[in-house]
Amino acid sequence: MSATLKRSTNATLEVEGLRVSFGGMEAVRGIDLSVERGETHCLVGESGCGKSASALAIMGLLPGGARRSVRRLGFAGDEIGKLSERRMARLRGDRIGMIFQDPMTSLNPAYTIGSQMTEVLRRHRGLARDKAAERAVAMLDRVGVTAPGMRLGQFPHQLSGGLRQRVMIAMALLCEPTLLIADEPTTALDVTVQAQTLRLLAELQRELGLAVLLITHDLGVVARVAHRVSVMYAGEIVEQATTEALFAAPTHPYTRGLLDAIPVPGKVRRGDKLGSIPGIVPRIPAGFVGCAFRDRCAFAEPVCASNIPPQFASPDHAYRCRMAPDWWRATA
Amino acid sequence: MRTRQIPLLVGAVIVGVTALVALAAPLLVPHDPFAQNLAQRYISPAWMAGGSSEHWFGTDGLGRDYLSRLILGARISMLIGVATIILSGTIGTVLGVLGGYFGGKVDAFVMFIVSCRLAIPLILVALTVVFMVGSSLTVVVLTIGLLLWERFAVVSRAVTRQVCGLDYVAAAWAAGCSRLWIITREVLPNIVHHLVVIATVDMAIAILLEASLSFLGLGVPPPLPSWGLMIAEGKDYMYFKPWVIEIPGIALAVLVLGINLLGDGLRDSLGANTDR
Amino acid sequence: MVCLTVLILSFGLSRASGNLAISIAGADASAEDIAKINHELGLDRPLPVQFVDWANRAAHGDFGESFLFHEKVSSLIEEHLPVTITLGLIAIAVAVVVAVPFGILAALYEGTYIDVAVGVVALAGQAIPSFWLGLMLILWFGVGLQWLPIAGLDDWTGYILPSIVLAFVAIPVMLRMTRSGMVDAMRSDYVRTARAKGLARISIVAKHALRNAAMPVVAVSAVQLGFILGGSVVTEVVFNIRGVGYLAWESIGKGDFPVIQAVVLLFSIIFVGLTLLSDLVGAALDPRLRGR
Amino acid sequence: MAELIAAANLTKHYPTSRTTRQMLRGERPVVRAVDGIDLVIQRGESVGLVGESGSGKTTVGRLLLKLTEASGGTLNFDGAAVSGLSGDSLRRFRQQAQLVFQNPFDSVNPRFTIRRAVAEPLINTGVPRAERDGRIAEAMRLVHLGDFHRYADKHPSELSGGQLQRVVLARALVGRPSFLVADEPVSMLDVSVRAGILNLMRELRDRLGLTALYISHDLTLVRYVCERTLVMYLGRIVEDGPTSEVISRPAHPYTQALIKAVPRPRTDQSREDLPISGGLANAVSPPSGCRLRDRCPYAFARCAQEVPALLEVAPGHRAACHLTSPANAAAA
Repeated sequence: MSATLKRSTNATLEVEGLRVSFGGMEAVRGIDLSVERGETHCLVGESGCGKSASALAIMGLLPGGARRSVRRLGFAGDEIGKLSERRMARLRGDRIGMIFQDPMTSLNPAYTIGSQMTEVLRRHRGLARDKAAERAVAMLDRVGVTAPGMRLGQFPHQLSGGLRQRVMIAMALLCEPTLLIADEPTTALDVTVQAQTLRLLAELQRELGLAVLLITHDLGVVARVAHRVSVMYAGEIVEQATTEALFAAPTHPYTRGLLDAIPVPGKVRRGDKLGSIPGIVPRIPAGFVGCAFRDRCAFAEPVCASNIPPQFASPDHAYRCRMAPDWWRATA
Repeated sequence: MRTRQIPLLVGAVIVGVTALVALAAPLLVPHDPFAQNLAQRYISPAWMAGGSSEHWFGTDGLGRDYLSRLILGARISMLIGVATIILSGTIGTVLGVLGGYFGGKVDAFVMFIVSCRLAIPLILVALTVVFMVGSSLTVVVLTIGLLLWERFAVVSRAVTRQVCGLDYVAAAWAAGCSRLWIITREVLPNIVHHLVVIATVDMAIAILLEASLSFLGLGVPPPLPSWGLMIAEGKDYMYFKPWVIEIPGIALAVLVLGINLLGDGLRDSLGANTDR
Repeated sequence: MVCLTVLILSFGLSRASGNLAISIAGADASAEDIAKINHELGLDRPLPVQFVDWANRAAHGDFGESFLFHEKVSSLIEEHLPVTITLGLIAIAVAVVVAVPFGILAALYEGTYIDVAVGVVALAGQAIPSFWLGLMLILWFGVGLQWLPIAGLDDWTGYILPSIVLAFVAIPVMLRMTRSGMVDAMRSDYVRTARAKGLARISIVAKHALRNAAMPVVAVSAVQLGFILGGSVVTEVVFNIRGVGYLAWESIGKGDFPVIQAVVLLFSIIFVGLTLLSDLVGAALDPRLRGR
Repeated sequence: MAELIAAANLTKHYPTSRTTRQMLRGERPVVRAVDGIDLVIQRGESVGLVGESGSGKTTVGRLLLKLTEASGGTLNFDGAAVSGLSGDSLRRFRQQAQLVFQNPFDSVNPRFTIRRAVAEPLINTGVPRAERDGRIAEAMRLVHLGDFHRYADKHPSELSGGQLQRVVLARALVGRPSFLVADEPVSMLDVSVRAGILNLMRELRDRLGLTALYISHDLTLVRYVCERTLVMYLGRIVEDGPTSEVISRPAHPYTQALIKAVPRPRTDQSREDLPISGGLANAVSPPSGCRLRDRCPYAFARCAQEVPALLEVAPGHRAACHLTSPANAAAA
């Protein structure tokens, strides 16, 4: 969907033609997206759609055995797709921060919070131990961790899940990055803690002018925090729009299916049947052509087996389907 | 994928061939392994100077054909290996599954027995028992089998606990299945691949242990040709004829390596990680 | 608790055959001789009485007198133990020094020929019977090259071959533990976090991964020291070293039960102690277990 | 309607690991997973049980099915004390009361074929072999796996999560139970599959007249299937009432927070602060009095001194909060 995404040239992150493959299977099949300063871009999709692989690929953190290719990977005006691992490591943790799904396993159980936080500053800023500790305390305080001085001496297992995720967020923001990539940051948390954490992320973003790429499976989270949304299915972005546009007029049959499947108070009444999508997410082999959703789609036609170019429902709203922009108004 | 299967294949071939040789030993031996001929002591193997094709692997200090004794030795090693793991596997699995399934006091008791067993110096006690009861193949099998079950117990306890935490066991329980039913239908089939891996590990250990006991003179009694005993018998002559210890030693190492490779390959292909 | 059971076991073990006196006096001794020996040794008393008496004295370090050497068992052991312990400690040190670096190497190059080679060497090491390895080393370095003595511990060179053989008991296990621990650690979420923080590779490996991988290895080395000591019988016989293992082997061959009892008990206590040490070390290293 | 399940002061305490000091003092700390709940479920009623992880909701489900033994209190099933069941009466109870789990991949024995897995409850309740195939086919039809023979001889690893969850449901239904506990039956499933299972659950409720307890952390899911909802917090029931009532007029601050916390897939949702802060307190030493008081903005002196009782706030709607108790309501 590159046509729409040439919105501005000064986006913090610009991705064009990102592909990731594991063995013979394609996990990510040429996605384009951009995140601007002060913007939260949500990459949403079900398990196995390639959203986490995309995030790791952007960070250069794919596990061994995965292959990445990318036409353009721009970060703050620089091309970083061809950087060596050593140069990339200098960017990570410094100008690009990342947080992960499970704050329990993502923190090293053998070291204190303080040790794990200060090493970031010592590495990227060359700060002395005590200066680094000062910064760490200030950052913990900023993300709402109570008694931050005491936390530095604690081990991850001594903190609750919500606190651990706050520590992860603080750690990712220590060097004041311009881009934050968050991979399912609240999935492992309880709903009340999730709400607090999402709120914190939104606050921090506004305050620091961060560009945030947020990976989630939960359209509710998207609606709550995103400015722009990319819906992924089977390694492709099938719909990309501003959050308002997407929720006002979801156009791709997959997006519509997903939204119909969620019971929303006031929208779905008792006794209504929830929509559901038949079948399962397919695994896509190399060289696959056409719409990957066609086997599960009620509107599939023979033409769906050929290459489907993106269409626009509005200047800010692209989708990859043969259907006309307002096809669903007729059926609704 | 293919290359990862090579060790499994090599191991399976080594163990398979040894097992076949062990089974068919009486048919395969070129000479009577017990027939002494003092006129033909320490004849070198065929490929060395002074060797003859009459005795491919030469003869030992009593003029017995070394190849024949080696073949019969394979039978003893395999017998020891298989018999002890059947015995120790049964003891260990029963203890481990009971401890893992019931937990609580039963588990505490099982762990107590296991830690008692771990506190026993294996070789010393085996030596003492064999010395007191008198050495015979049966005694060696029983001794090793009764001493070597702790790995089975520890592993089967751990994996039983793990399996019992899974919902399908709770589902069977909720469906009104009896304990015996759950243990035999739900638990055992799902831990058996771990047990197979342990069986190979313990089989290797049992074979090495028997060799050590025989080497120390308190294992399989002469004139039976245990490989360990053959090394012990050749020990005093090794400075002059190194091959008398080299041949049975290599046989022993290759068989144990084969079993280990098989176990490793099975571990990988069955997805049973027991390294920890 | 475990100690008590082992105490009973080691006592029962040596009394199980019943014919102690015969084995001391020889098969052709007269009934009178046997009765006399039985009485001298207190063997004509009821078993529980004998046990309590023996256990009571054992607790005070008195294991009676050797039938064979006519010396106090405790002084026999005192004489033989230092050699065995020294060898064991050298061997476990050798094992750690060999196993840990190669385990790390194999993990970092997981799936490459380096990993395969290390794995095969470890498997082969596990397959070689230690007594045979000892003999072969004697043949090569003692007889062939004449670099090292073939038996005894007259000077430090005498320690080299036996400790290599003993270390072989522990190397494969520790190697595999290090490797699998490192592989798990390198794939873990916290190492991914460390990479996401942009840390240098050396600090990812040496700080984040190694610490977690090393915790179980260090803890298990205490248990492995126990196995090494247990394996000292064979090695000491091969190298003709007068340690506790050799003493035990000699005593078993001659039916010298007070010594056997004492050595079995000694080893058991050492094993239990080392297991305890292993738990403590594990707990001290792992912050999650600390303060429990 | 007749009572099918009646629990009074039902309690489950799990022992925890002790520190050395506690051992020396002879203290035996316990996790108060379920701490004295009263619960009545009428025949044919669908009840939702909502709470976060650690609230004890799963333990309640297990207690009702006699999968764990209660530490205290009484539990009657169809008029008979569950604790007294053994032998044949226990087997009959096991056939009457069934369970559906959260993770479908863990709840079918990987060594069994689907046919064998579904047949298990029949084998154990002595249904003759000749009848079994018919019963299995009937159960599979109920869960819309009608072309049973396509699945019968497959192993669990060959099925998708949604299909497996249907198999689990079929296994629960094959013995024609009267009571079903479903523990987070859709939380492991992707959104598109989730809706199918929810629809199925509702359909089964209407068709079979099952009495059911649905355990979930998401009030909206419960709302979709259940007419009555219970909310649990730290081992106690804090609110109980008709689902629509609980959602539209939540009486307890915790329920209010839960409803606000779940993000909805619509852009007009409120993003205001949650009424409660922090995370779940420790179930070994919970706060005295009301257990929410350390997170509750309205907490006052009485909350620390007195455990609030579950009192009626509207007909059929009860809450355990001093704010809504008649004494305070009168004062206010």
